[in-house]
Amino acid sequence: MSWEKVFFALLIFPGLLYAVPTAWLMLWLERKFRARMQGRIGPPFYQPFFDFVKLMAKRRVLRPSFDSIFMMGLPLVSVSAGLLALALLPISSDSRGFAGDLVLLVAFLEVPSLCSVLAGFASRSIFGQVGATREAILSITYNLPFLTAIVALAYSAQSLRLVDIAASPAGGVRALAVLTICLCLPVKLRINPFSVSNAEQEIYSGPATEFSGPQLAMWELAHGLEWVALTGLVVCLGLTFRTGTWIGDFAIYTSLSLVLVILLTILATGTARLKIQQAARFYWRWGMGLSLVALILGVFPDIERFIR
Amino acid sequence: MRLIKKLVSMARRRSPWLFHLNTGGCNGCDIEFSACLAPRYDVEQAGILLVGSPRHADILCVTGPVTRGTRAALETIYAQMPEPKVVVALGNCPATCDVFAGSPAIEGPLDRILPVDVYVPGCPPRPHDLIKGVAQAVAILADQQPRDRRIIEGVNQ
Amino acid sequence: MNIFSVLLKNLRMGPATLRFPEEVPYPKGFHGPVKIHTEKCICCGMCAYVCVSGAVRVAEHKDNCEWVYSPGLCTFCGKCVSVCPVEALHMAAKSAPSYFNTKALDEVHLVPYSPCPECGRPTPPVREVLRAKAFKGVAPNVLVKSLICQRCRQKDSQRALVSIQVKGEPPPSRSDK
Amino acid sequence: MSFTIPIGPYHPALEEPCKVQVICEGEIVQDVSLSVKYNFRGVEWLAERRNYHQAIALVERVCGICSNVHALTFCNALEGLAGLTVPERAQYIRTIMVELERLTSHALWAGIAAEVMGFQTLFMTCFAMREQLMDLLETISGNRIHYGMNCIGGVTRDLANPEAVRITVRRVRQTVTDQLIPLFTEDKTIHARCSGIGQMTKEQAVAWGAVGPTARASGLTEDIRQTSPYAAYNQLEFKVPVETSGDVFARVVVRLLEMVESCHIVEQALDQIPPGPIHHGPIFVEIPRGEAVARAEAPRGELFYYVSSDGTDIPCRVKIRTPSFVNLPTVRLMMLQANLADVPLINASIDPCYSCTSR
Repeated sequence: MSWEKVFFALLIFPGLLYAVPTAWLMLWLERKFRARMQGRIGPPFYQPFFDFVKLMAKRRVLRPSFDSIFMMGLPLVSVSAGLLALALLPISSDSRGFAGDLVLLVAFLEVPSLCSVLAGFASRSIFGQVGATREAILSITYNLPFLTAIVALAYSAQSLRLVDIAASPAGGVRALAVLTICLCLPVKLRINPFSVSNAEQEIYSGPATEFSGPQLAMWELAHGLEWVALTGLVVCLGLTFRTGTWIGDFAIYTSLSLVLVILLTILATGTARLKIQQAARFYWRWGMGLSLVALILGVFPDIERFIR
Repeated sequence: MRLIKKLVSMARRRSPWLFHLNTGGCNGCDIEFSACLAPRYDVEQAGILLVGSPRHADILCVTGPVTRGTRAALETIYAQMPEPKVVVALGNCPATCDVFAGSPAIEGPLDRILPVDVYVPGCPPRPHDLIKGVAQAVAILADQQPRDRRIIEGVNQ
Repeated sequence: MNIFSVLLKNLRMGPATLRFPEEVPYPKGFHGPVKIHTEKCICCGMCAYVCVSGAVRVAEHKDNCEWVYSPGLCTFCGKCVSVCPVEALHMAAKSAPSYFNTKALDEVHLVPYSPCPECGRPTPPVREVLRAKAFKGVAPNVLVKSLICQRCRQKDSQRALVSIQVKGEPPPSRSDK
Repeated sequence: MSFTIPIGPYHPALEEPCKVQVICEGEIVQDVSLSVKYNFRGVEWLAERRNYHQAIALVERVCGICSNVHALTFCNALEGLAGLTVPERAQYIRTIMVELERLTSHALWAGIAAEVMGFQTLFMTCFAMREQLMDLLETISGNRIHYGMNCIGGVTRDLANPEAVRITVRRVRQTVTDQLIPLFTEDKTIHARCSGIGQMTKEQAVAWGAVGPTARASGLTEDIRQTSPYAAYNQLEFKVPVETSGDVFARVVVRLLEMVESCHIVEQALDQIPPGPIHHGPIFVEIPRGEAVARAEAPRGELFYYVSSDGTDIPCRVKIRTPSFVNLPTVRLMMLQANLADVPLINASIDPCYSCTSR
């Protein structure tokens, strides 16, 4: 990968210049569609952008200096991790990637939730701490099926490159693995029924409770970027074909991500929040079950052939 | 620079986040306040969001006369809100204590404790009056008018 | 009914929201701020007596009566309107506007006193409605007396008492037609 | 790791200030302490310094959700003291108002409970339905909350348009039976959150003195409307819904069924309402020396008023016992060994009204 390509991927597409407006668009779409399904009008489309600007323009409340390093630093780390993860996605057919970029991507995708845990503890508020604890427990529960699914994918494609996985033939393994990743999306995005770590009625906004102004704006942005990155990941891994042209890939990728946002919103609007034990049970039972089947099929491809 | 200022003012006008505080009222205003979230009024159409933490809020909506038990919490919460912030007194209780005036358990009215920017009269005000009051508070938030000038102007209508 | 069918129904029906600044119409008989017809008021102070929060205050002066109302104190219960004997009060069909200064909405109305037909001193007005109500079936020669001031009325009663003692005549009573 | 989590005095799940101090071991609640001092405004103290007419408007402002039943019970006590007979029509209007208020209160509660469970859509559905009732109440009384309908010896406003009431009530009943009841009872995530949470047996309910829907969800059949009827309840027929499982889900079911029953009562009352005066006569009534007590079934349970008079126009003593006051201690019982995530839900399940409790 040449330097120009890296910069292009980081700063223009699918990095900063593309991802930030898309993040706002997705945040808006989620709110708007939820409002419509509840019989309301909902916010205008520029809402997340103006929320961001307003929060950036807020004056800061003074806090101890050690805390403020953490509280400013963590959201920024979270935002950059989201951007880096996006830059690795094999959206177009001419993207190359490098050996082992799958591992890096998984690591980057985990950074926002890690930051969130750290932020919760750094904020020294009891609600932040409870939120952080819940986030940590949840991350254990969903990461097992998530990682198993990734391993199954990598094994069946015999490669740790995202491009190879995306180009591998469609089959039972891939479908099951992508389905497992889809199952992990609501909890990774902290939406209903798994919005346990930011349950407003129980612990305010969880880890973000003590954040205000620009720091909160960064959290919101990081959250939006998570939406873009995770839906993008599912689309990239699930899509078995590429159009060949840059424009076509871009259009398919964006529209499918938005469809995924709408599907997730429907799920979030139609459910109540579960408790952490129930969420954990769900992931251990269904998530693990699905991903283990995928892994077994991936390791022993003969079984799949036999079933057919 | 002027462009940024304009943008910020626009953003403040379009995304006011409210923190709601009942300082010991009878609940009436609070119910009407939550009715504003309901489909019929839907304050989200104006970008208004009800937040759970005072650190996220721009506008402090106070209902109820300030009782002895709530005064300390009220002051803490006001201090936790980042500038710029405005205070809206919803209903007659925070403005004048209404029926509870003269009770030894009341510390209010609110303007004895915090600077109040907008008063919304009513017992309780109708949801649309609440929203109108918040809209006026938003205008103050966006323009950052000096407080004493507003007092001279008196009624806005 | 499944929750998803509710969601679908909401999507199909469209939002039930009123767009700003559209408002829910005020119903007939809405309890808005209290308004006074000073030409009907008889300065009886009933409204101030039943007002729980002191939003309505009545102060008597030498030649007029001051009726003060502050919407900021009002509970909009409508008690003052329902006890007013001459229907001088009514409630506006629109709520009060929001304000920036606590004294901004206070209303002060002066009810002028009319001169007493006998001595000319300012006296609280007596309206036709009240005369029709309170002095129903009273002889016309007594009805005239309903307009006179308190002091003249006292004098009148004293005179009547004296006349009973001196002449043995019965005083004019209500049952006379 | 054991830590103390203060829920309140200001919390997104609470409309009002209240402090639930939860001592947790991990996510499991070990101990709970409640503090309700925040709303104390001294209403009883103020009522002893206001005349009877002012006191009616004052006691309405004890609580914004069940204001009408406060005024009604206070008037009932005063009428008992003065020996007044309230005209039939006024009694029926009072009954209709109280039942409509119960409907709005339960709709509000259902919405808040859904919101506490994180089910925003259901909150919106409940509040959309509630708006119809609020409109109706506004056309009847002129106010959306604090109706100011009751006065000593009758009501202040007549029921101008009974047809509008009937139409709205029919629509509300349809929404409740077609949408709310299936949604609350059949949705899997709601079941997962409500079933088996916050258990209280019948014996415990008796021992802790629970009243209203909280007690009826545990199998008690106590309802003041049936055991000692006031207003026009003795001429109306209605069932009292009772559940036996005693968990949060049972309380949900009891309240939803009560809403249907309330619609039924209003429709009956509209059928039977006689013509006639709405007030017994003179506005100003002399309240003789003596004491009186009145009870009523508020949306949350038994409401109790004690009024003592010395013959002047100012009450000597007004004592109010509100349903939430007796229901709140049961919260501790139900919360022990519960999950932290269940704490707001259990708290909401008794429909606590702190402004009633601490006044």
